[in-house]
Amino acid sequence: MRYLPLTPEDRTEMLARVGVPSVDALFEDIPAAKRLVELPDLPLHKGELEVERWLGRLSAKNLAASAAPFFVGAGAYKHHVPASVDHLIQRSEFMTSYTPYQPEIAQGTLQYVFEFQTQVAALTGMEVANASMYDGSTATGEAVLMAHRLTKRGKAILSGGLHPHYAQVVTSQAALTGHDVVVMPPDLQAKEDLVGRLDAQTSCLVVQSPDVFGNLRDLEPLAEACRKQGVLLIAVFTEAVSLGLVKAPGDMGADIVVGEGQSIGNALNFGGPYVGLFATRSKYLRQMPGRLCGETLDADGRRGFVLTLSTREQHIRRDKATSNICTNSGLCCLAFTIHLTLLGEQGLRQLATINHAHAVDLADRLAKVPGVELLNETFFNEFTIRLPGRAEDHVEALAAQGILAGVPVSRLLPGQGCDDLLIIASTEVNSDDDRAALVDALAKQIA
Amino acid sequence: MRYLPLTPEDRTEMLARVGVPSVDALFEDIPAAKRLVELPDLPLHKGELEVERWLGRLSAKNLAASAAPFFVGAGAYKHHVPASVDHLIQRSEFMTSYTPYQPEIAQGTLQYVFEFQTQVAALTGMEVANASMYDGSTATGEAVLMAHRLTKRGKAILSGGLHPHYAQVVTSQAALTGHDVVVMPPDLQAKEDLVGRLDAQTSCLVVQSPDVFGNLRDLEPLAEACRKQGVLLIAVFTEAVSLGLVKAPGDMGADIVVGEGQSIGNALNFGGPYVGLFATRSKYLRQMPGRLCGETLDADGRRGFVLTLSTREQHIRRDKATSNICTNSGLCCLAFTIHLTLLGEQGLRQLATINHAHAVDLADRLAKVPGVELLNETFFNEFTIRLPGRAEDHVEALAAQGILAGVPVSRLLPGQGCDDLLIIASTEVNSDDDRAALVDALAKQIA
Amino acid sequence: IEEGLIFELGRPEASGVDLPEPAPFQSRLGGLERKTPIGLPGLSEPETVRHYVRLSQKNYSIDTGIFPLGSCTMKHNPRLNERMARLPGFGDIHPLQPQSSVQGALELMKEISHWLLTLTGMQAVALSPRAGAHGEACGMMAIKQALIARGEAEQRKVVLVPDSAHGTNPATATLVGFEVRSVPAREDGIVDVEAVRQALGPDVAAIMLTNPNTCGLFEKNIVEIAEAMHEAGAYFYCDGANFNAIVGRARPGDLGVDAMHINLHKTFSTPHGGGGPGAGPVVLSSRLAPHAPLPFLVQEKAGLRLVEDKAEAPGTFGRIGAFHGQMGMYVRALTYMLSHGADGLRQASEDAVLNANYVRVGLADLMSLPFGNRPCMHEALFDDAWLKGTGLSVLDFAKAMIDEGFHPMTVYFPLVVHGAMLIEPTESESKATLDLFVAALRDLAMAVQRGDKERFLGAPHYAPRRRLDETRAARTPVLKWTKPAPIEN
Amino acid sequence: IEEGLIFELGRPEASGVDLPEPAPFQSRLGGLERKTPIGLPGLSEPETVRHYVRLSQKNYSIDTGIFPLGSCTMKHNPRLNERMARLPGFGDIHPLQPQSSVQGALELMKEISHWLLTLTGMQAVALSPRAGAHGEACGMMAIKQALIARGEAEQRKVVLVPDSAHGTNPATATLVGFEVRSVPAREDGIVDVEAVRQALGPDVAAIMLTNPNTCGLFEKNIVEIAEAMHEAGAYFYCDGANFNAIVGRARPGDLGVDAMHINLHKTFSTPHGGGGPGAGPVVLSSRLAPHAPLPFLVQEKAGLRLVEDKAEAPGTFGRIGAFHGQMGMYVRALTYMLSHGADGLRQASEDAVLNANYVRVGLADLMSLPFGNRPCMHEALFDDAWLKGTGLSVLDFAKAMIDEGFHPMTVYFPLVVHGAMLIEPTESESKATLDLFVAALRDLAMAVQRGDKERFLGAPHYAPRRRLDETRAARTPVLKWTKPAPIEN
Repeated sequence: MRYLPLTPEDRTEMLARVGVPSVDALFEDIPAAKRLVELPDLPLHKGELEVERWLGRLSAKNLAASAAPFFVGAGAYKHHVPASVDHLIQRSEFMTSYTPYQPEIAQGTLQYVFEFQTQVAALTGMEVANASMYDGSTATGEAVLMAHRLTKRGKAILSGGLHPHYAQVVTSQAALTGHDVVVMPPDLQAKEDLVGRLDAQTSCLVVQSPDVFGNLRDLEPLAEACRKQGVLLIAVFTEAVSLGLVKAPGDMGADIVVGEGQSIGNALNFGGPYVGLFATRSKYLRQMPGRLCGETLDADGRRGFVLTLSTREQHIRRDKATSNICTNSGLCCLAFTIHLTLLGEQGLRQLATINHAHAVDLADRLAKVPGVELLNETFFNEFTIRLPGRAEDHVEALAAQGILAGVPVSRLLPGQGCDDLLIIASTEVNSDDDRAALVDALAKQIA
Repeated sequence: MRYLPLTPEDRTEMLARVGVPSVDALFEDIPAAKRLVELPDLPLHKGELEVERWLGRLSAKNLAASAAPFFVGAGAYKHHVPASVDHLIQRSEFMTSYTPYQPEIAQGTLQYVFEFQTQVAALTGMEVANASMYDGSTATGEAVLMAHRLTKRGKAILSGGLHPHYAQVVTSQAALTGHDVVVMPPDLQAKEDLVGRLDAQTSCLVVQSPDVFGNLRDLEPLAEACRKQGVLLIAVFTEAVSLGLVKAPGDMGADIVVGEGQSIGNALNFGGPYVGLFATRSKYLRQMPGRLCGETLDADGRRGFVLTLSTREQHIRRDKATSNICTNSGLCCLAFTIHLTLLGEQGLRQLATINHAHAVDLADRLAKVPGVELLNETFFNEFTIRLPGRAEDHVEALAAQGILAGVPVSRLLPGQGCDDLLIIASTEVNSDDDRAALVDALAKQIA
Repeated sequence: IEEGLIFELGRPEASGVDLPEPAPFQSRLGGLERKTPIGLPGLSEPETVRHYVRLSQKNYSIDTGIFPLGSCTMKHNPRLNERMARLPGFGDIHPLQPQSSVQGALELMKEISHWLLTLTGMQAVALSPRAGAHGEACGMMAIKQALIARGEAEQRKVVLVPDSAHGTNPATATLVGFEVRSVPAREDGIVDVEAVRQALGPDVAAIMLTNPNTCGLFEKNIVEIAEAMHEAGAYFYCDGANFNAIVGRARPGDLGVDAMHINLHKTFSTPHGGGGPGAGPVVLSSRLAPHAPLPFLVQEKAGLRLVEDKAEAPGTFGRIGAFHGQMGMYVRALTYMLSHGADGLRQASEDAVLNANYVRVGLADLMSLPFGNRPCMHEALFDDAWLKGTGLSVLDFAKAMIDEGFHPMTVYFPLVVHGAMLIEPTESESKATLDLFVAALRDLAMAVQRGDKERFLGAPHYAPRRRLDETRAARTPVLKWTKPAPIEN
Repeated sequence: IEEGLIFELGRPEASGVDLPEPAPFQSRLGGLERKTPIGLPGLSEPETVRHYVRLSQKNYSIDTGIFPLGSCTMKHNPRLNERMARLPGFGDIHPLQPQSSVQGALELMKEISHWLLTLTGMQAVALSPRAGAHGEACGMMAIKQALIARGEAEQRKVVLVPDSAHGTNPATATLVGFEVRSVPAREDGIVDVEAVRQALGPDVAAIMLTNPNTCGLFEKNIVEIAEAMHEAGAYFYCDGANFNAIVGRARPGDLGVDAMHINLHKTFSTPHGGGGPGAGPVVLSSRLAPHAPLPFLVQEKAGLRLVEDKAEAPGTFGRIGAFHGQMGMYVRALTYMLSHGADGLRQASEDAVLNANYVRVGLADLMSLPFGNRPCMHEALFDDAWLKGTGLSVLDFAKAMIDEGFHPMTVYFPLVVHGAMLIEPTESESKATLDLFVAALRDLAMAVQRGDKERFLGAPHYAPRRRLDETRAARTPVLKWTKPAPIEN
């Protein structure tokens, strides 16, 4: 067994030193009747080659994004990640280290987290960001709870443009904790009236931009309305690349900004692991969930970094903690920060521009297909179209031809009368040929 | 340009500091008439995604070993390499370091080379091994030159079982340096009379086992005959895994052992880079080519390692050097030593046993196919069969069906009447299904 | 050489990527273009690579030495796991692709579910929690939902939590809207059945118990506790952080557990990554299975299908995160399980327990054991009684270990033991490493006895940083880099 | 913690692999089974990984800092190169598969040939040499074969080699059966046309000249030298180790070169790997092209084909190695070329030269320049005149650089300059890094002036090892581990 260094001789010798006749003696606290005698009914150990074959067979049954013209988004995006990112995150010292509780021998982790916090604050236009959450959806859930704590109110209003999974995270949580949630109906063109919903019970308004249908939303009027009512504005994004081209939510007056960081540095991974970004204003710091890294000095007066303000956290504060989060998304946050370092100011802007350009091109081409209606007036790299018939059927038909066309809205909002809608994303990985293939195939499909 | 840290501003500033008006001024020693003004007629820079697409397209045109039942050997072998090997050799500190000329900050490289030398000496049954050569073929060339230096004779006798490429390396070299070479005719069943060829002019006898046709050779009688005539016996192998099961050449009396180390730790790579193994007896040390790592102490009395005996080498000895080799196969040698460390005594024996078992099984099954004749009485994981008709045609036909059946002897020995012979290798990566597929397809092909 | 921050190294014009210029196009941003600089630094690729390589060298990791953090299970992270997770069919598929195009991925989820259920003896599994604490929340939400279904949610608001529990337990209970009631441990470090019985009442929803517990002991009375909970109409949540100790030796399902999360990054070797990502699937008893969150897998004629619509699952409490969970971690964990097999997994647990006991006996004469020198499970717990009067704290001892080249153990946890030092070597350490480790700790303990204080108070001396001022960091938080004001002439 | 040797760590029973038991079978080894133990140690996978990770941490590398070894061109090694080399269609194909099944690989070889020929202005390329020295041998063998074809091999036995040449040059010439005749350099560091003319005669086969030369200077008179050689019926071999300085700025073919090797691991960024593997393709003039070694590519109607049979190539000198060369390196180098493009390659050369000059002017006032403070190419050469009388050697200075966190420059090479220190920063270093580097060297140089000897004589103080005793190693060579004799009681 290649992962186990003890040899039978070692075990015999060690048992003697421990002073027990056999290893069984060490398990005697397990009630006798409950001790397992037989091995679990599972296969025995396998060599690397066998494991590779076994898993390779499963992998081969899936249609990978890079093997197809690929336009699936709605919360997770296929971007090109430079080779150095994956190389660096696999450095032993990053990958096999722990949460940096012993800062003197974890400065590597702590410094990149500090850099990450700075980058996220800059991207979102906020004053302070934490060391990552699990993903965008759970970060949204945490943001709502934070707003409840800050406002001492208990009602959240969720925009109809919020990703339905995100909305479900908030509603599931609220159903159990007894908080109120107002989920606005699907808002295909960002035309809902949110301001009219705010009241003195409202703790927070949760708005996504670009929203799940791809529309961009101007948060400024909402922020102003919120401010008047003592409501906190929580701005959500699922496509971090958009921040390279679109006004930062912080600059439009958001109080808390949360989002999904997957699209910078991280693979699609069938949904996880991803990395949640979380930023807010300094004045709300003490109610912020999650880990924080701060600058300090060592005994010799040199700059160093430590986890800080952990009195907010569960391992100190237990049932009074701001969150129960412990393990977060360390390595995904590292991938994010490395990719963003490689991009830099210029690179991110350029990347965002290409994304937007590709989506504009595709939207224009699709809009010309008879039977296709483009819903969006504004968008970044994703938009929604209306098709004749069920979008899901068309998507399945195209998948059978090796084209992954997008996300039918019915997948996210079943039974809400959106069956003819399709969300389509186009990033820098789509070539001109890819876009042409989609347009052609879709035109034929609906003809 | 992502690899270039200087910005235009940096360049301007630096040129000013250097005191030249433009970078052109730094190239003024190039004769004016020969300075290039236009850019070379080649494409401009490309991003990662474009480069990946470009190369991915070429890669996809090749039939990879892991994508087919695969039986190609004759000097390079497909083995399973554990994931940790490739991970470790890509550690920045290994991959991006230099030849360890500053030993105080290169102990990582030097220690693994020392371990490698010890492993190679053990495997080959010799007293001393060097820090690697380019590959097995060039190591053979160097061994012959070393024998010439040691014996002060100038004639090499090459067995008819020696890999023809290896023989060509020796003959090409000899043709230019004026040494003699006797190349024995292809020896399909290891029955040639080599002893009778030895004489007082003979410097060395070069014998491969397992030979290129797969036969194992008992070196002991040859070693004895060589000893009597003052001839050095150079033992060659191309399949290092065989040493796990077969008697070591050193134990059979070889004076110099050289071989190809590719099959431990290294990928097929279409022929390179590989790693040449080179071992000999201590008494011949001073005439050994290549780098050597030795143990010593540092100023504090701690064990450490350095390159040593470099007075044999070109950078000190210039035209009196034992070889001109400088850069060798560092990283391939690292892959070799890591894989061998993972295998260990037991693992290597087991791996060799599986290889032999697979080959025996395949040989037995093929021998039953009407029209197929198995030539070998002995073999390790490779053997030669005679087929009705041209082996090359059959191999092409099978390749078109996605089966890579082996190496037609005519590829190695064109025009030598071996057109109906096929060399087939079977390693641990061949599943039962793979072997069955080959047998079936070949049976149909020649039926 | 000190490594600056990227903000100190970068220049706005530099970039580590090359991107093509897009064809001219008409923007559709509706006037929401960003007009101000973002404030990101630019670095070329060589600078970026060097920056992160250098940073990495300031970290201690399992790959460089024993990482004996109790309750964290820092075991070997096989590279095969990483290779498999990067197969395009796993790493490069989108959660919302048509399910017909990801049947292999769904099969993989089914397979890991099968392994987890077989090893735990439970009835259902919710794969989607992102980490242990998230798994706890998921399990407690299922319990809450079950109470709602029973109409007892308003009545049963209390969750029993032993003092020795991980901080996540009470935090989770509160998060889901429960109140926490503490249960003390007995003198011998395990939870008292009587204490549990006394704390029980019609207001109790559940107990959250870690087993083996955070003192490294198996809760012997677990079956009685489970029975008591069930009799009282309450549920038994087991914190599975220490499942590593008993895989193949006992099944939580046999012990009466209703819900337990499994830290794939502890028990099944997915890397800790300097703080994540983890994965915390929750196994459930048949009593809780109907309340599991979305999505979950069903086998249909056409293949496997993820149920994502609440309309199809009336009992569910809903959704705890977008998409389907930590696929990348499932692949790694399953790779590890397949590699080890039933035999290897059991052997791993045995070796983990043996290693911990070997360390325990190696140090028992010099350091103090709060519960006597008796066998432990996979971790050995010491306290600071032996440091009394030396003027040295557990923290000083821990920092001195750094100078010996070892990562310290977990200190000051569990809280129930004064000056706790919790050592978990895991099965990944060889006897030779343990011998070195024990010898180093013995040497330090003897230095304590000798009164060689400077070795401890000034420690670490040989780390990338000397002891860091955590108070300063908390008092005036500096949580991001800001451009220094230009120096006036 | 010191890291033992694998032989000290291993146990015979341990293994880091799991292999299945084969079905029973009849051995065909003909009695040649190995009957004695091999003597290899066994380590589990975690032990193995840790061993090599720890070893790696004792190495300096480009990824951790500037590596200014003159004549070695330690530039950034992009990770994209590594990713591409591992594509199954490149890394996992066999050199003797049917050529029809590897057309993409042959296309790649054709493409890299095209780039090399375009950049050098030459007529043919032999890809197969494994490294620079091997390329030299290949080029000199082609020259020898050309002389044989001309019937002048017996007559022309002398190769001219300047004193400043790499050691491989004379070694190679001898290896191929030539005799070496030295050519002195002029006072200003370049080869004198007159000296070459004087050394020329009917016995001369070729000159081997490095350009830019090992003093970091462009051989201004190269065209005259080439013409002189050609007039005398001899060939011009150019050592291309320093081609990095002039890519896109000059083409060796235009300068009269007949053969030149190109170190893909220097100019085109394939990693040095602690000593290899490299690749040393040789470009040839039309005069030498017919004598290129096997195999070479031809374009046929059915596709590309490697000519491997001597019968098809009567002029060839034969074969210098098995198979077709260093495919893995071709992929990496081509990836680099495609990434940089024509514009990037030229910019890289310009930046390399600019960086070297920037270092030169930064140190010129404190250290001594053998050929005056004039522009250099991609490397700046200092000598030890400024150390005279200080009691310190170049080696002491170099070892002190280690303590400052920098890899030393090349020392004592080229031999023509006393106490040579050859600094090649390459284009991969930022201005900020160069500023730090220059500042550190200036600081050291001032310490020399102050007479702070211990800082140098005892150096390195802060490396994994203090100065190592090379004499001891050579006097009683210990070249492998041997089991220590058991200690008698």
